[in-house]
Amino acid sequence: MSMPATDKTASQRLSVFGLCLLAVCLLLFSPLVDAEEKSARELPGVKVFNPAAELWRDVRQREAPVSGKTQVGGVETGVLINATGDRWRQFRMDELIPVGGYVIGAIIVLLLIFYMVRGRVPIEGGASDRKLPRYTTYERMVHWFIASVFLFLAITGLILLFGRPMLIPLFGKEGFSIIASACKEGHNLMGPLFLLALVMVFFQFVRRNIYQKGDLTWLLRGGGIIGKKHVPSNFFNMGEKTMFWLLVFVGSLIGISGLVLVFPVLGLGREFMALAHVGHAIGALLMIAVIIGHIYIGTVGMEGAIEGMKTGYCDLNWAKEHHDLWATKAIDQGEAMSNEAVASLNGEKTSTAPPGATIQGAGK
Amino acid sequence: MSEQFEQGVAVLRDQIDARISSYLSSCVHCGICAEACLFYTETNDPRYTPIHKVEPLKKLWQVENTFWGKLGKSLGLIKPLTESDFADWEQLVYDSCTLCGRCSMVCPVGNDITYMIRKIREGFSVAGYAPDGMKEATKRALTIGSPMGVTFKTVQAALAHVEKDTGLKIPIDQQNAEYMTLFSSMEIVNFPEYIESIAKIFDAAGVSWTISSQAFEATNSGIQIGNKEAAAELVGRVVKAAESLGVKYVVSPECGHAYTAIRWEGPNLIGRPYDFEVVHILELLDKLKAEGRIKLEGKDDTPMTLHDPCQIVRRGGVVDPPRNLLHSVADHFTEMTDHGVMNWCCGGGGGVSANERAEELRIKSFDRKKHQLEELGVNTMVTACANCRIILEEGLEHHEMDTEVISLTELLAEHLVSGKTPN
Amino acid sequence: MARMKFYCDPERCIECNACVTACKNENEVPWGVNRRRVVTIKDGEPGERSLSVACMHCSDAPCATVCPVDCFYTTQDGVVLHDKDICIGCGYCFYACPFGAPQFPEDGAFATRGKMDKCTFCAGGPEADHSADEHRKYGSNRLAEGKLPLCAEMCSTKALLAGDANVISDVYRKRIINRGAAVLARGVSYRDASFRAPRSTGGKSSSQE
Amino acid sequence: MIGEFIDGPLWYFSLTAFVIGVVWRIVSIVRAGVRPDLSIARGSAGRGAMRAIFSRFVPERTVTTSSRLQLIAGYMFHVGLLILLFFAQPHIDFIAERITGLSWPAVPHWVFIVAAEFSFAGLILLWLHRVLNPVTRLLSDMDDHIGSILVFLVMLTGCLALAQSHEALRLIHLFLAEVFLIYFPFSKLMHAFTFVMSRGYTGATMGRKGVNA
Repeated sequence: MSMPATDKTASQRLSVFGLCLLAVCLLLFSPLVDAEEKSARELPGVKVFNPAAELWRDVRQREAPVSGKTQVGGVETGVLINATGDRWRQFRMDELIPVGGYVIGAIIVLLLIFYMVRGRVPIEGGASDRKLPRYTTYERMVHWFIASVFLFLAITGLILLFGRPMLIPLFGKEGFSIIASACKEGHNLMGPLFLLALVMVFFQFVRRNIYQKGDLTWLLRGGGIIGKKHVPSNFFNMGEKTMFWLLVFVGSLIGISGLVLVFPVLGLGREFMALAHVGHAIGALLMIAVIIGHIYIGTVGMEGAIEGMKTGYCDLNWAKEHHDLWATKAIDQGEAMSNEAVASLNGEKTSTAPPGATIQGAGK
Repeated sequence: MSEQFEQGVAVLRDQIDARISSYLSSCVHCGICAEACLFYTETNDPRYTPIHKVEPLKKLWQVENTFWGKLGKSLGLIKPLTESDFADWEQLVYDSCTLCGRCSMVCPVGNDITYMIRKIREGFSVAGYAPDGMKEATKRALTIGSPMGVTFKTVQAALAHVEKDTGLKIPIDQQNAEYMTLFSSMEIVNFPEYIESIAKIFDAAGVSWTISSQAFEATNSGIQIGNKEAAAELVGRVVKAAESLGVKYVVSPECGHAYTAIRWEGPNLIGRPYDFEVVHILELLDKLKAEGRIKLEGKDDTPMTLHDPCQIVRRGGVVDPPRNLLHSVADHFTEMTDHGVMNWCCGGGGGVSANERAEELRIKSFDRKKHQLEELGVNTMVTACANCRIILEEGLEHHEMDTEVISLTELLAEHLVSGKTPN
Repeated sequence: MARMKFYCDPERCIECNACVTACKNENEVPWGVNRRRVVTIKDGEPGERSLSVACMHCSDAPCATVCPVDCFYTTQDGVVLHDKDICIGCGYCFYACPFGAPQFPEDGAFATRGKMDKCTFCAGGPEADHSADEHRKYGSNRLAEGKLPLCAEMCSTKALLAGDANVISDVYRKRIINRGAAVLARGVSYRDASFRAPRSTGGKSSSQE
Repeated sequence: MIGEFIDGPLWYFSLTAFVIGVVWRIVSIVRAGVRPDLSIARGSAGRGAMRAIFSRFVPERTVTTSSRLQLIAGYMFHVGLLILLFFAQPHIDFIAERITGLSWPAVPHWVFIVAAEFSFAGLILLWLHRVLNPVTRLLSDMDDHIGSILVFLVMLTGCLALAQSHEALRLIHLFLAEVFLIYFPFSKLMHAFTFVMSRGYTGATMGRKGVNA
């Protein structure tokens, strides 16, 4: 009983209003709105209340969804109205898909422009004849593990997100359904591997990614973009560290929310699932944008950047220019190796020189 | 040269039996054997991966026995085995493998990689791709009778010394003795104490033994270089001598490769079983001790460890006797982390010690043993192989370590309860 | 064209669950799927009411909007149907639907939900009417036979109405007017009898038509 | 049309090719022969062979530290693959329907999924190890990569078809499985059978010598 019966006119007005609402709620956008209103007007002053409309209206307008009892088992079967569903629909259709598309597009365009303006960042001193060991086999394995899993998840995820507007026109509904089904199964299956890879990455790289003194300078000078001068940095620079922590935190968010989404069996409510989806989507788009930048630098953006991840060794001049604090220390510790020694350790040597000849520089 | 190469390839082809076919079919290139090989672990050079060393054999097998190989060859996509393959692999096959067999123990599909390297050497040696040091050693063994050029005259001189020192008569060419004892040149030249010890122990135990003037040398360079004919010739001499003397047993000396050669490969090389049995000196000593024929007294309280010679333990199967014997004379005997059939090689087996070219690599690979010793912190290492002993001493000297290497047989002789001898 | 709707009158629903059973039986839905359910509000308290809920066949269905593979369609009768051959079982329609209509045959780990299943207004699916495939996937197609959904037809108190929106709203409107007249005659406000706890009228509620 | 070909003739062809190929390979290995060992045995060759066949499933202690990741990944992959291959409901149904007519209990769906997770992680890590570790990079040839990638694709398409709702996805999986079967006898994938022989041969030799290999 929400209406106080003391005020007659108010109560009357409300009763008419109630009828109107009844009409709206009763049959969504149905043509009998007019008829209903008319019938209400034909009987002025009579308190004709529609119990069903009252019920639905209460369910809708109360803050918490009214739930009752039902014989039917399952998640939230007693809930009459899923209040968050519509908000989630709006987010997905009006915000996530268009904005997400723009963000990814914008990143690519920005990088293109940046590349056209700045070009490939060269090793200024040119490639030297010595190298520094940068990543162990295990470190590179972990990196490429998370990279391959991430790429797979990103591609399948983007297909599921943008497939309806972008791929259905190409493949038709049936064709896209095949793609989407495959993507969904693959995405769900590979998802947990991302978490595994994330744990491996975290433990392998966390020590070198703790922020240090020089990192603020790096940030202030835009990582060397401003003023075109290299900024001193350690094994990882401020940007890489930030990416690492983004990966750790946002990646965990994506991973855990993803687990929520793939375990409907846990009986979590729709509100929580929708929230998980929101977190999953925003986090994933953010990470995809960041990783596009990461891939840009690794491939076309900078000379010598990918070498370390590919071969395990990086050029000495590259190290001096981009990670000078680390490079100086490493050189002091005598880690620098001739290109031949590196080639030998990487099994690239094919000459008939005595096998023992190159072992001097072999580090552990 | 080219004809010789063809012969080498033909010999190599002959080596491919069911075992090798099975091994090459099974290898999934996992690389786990690399971590078992001291030449890899000490240099990190991937070419020292054991299975990589048999690449020429694999290539031959692939081209001639597999579908893709045959197809690739007929299409000209795969080049057949060439002489440059032999040239490129010669050092890998000879310098960086001691035939220690450790890789064969870890292979997940159970490949006996050592067996394959042993077999690939057959082809290489025929084709003429073998280190000069080993070639010469084999030549000396065939012509003079010992890889180190030791003649029976030298032996006699050494024996005379021993007789003088011990006051014992050393039986030579004694018909129908029970045991015929062999030595390695290394022992005759560098460690005559070994002969002395044997004489004392055999005397104390009352063993009827003899040394043959026709065949005193136990080592077999033919096997190390991979020359079947030479190996058969060398084994044949021993067999002939033993059978003409009518001995029941031939005693293999401490030397490891000698043991595998005479005990396991010998009958197959000459193509018939022996009329006698081959025992390793440690087996014999263990047996004598168990029978109570030799008595030992006193125990050393210096901490000791045992270096297992690969060919005696891992490839020879004499695993427990050295331990039983050492325990009976040492109070503080501790094992190294990897011991027994998983021991690390000294670095000089399989003919590597006869190969001057490999010296640098061999010294480098000694780091493994050094590390093992440092980890254990024991300064006395007992072993039962003259070759190991020399190599270990060289390595220790190189690193200026004050670790003592002693022979197990000699150690036992020191603790012998001397019944008859006044010494 | 007609615009098919359900309407459930909580004043009449006696929570007998016959509609649920009828639906299950008629459509041979898989275990665990309930296309229709009866929800009772304020069970055992004053103002107890029950509602039978299924897909509302919305005119602008949220499920159809969010579906990543666009498997929903609306028939000429205004029935919202979906194509199970296209559905990938992602569960998004379930998040979006206000009424909890979409159902999934399994709820196993790794989102192996299976294809979504929901009330079809007994109108089958995209397959040919009365084909074996249609029956296997979507259950019966009564609409093609000129019949209404069995749940509504079975309803003993005629609480659950199904059919053209114009027709059922007429039926319903008449009921309300009749109830209004009864109220006038008895002087008891129907509002007071609604499921909300009476505030001013104290305990004199829960009268019946 | 092409689907019928994949589902029918090609399947039977690939199965025949697989069986004949494997038998032929094994026979040709055995036919190469082993020379009899004339030395006096210290231990039993047979027991040594049996021992090696099983004992090599448990790695030596020294390997467990030096190649730990490979071991873990290797076990994850192989055990996972075995479960996927022989204990997945669709596979058992398929085998029962097409080959033996026999069926056996399948693992529950969640076990299948967990096995798939392990298997994928193991295979990806092993392949990455293959291309990134200097040793395996040096050793690996095309065959190794083709084998790994084929297995990966068969597994992946199988898992993409997990929903069991689209015939096209099943056919892609089946097609790759058929390619895999045909490729199998010509390749390193044979190690799935020959490892028993290799271990047996080595174990027998070592067993004669009285060494536990």
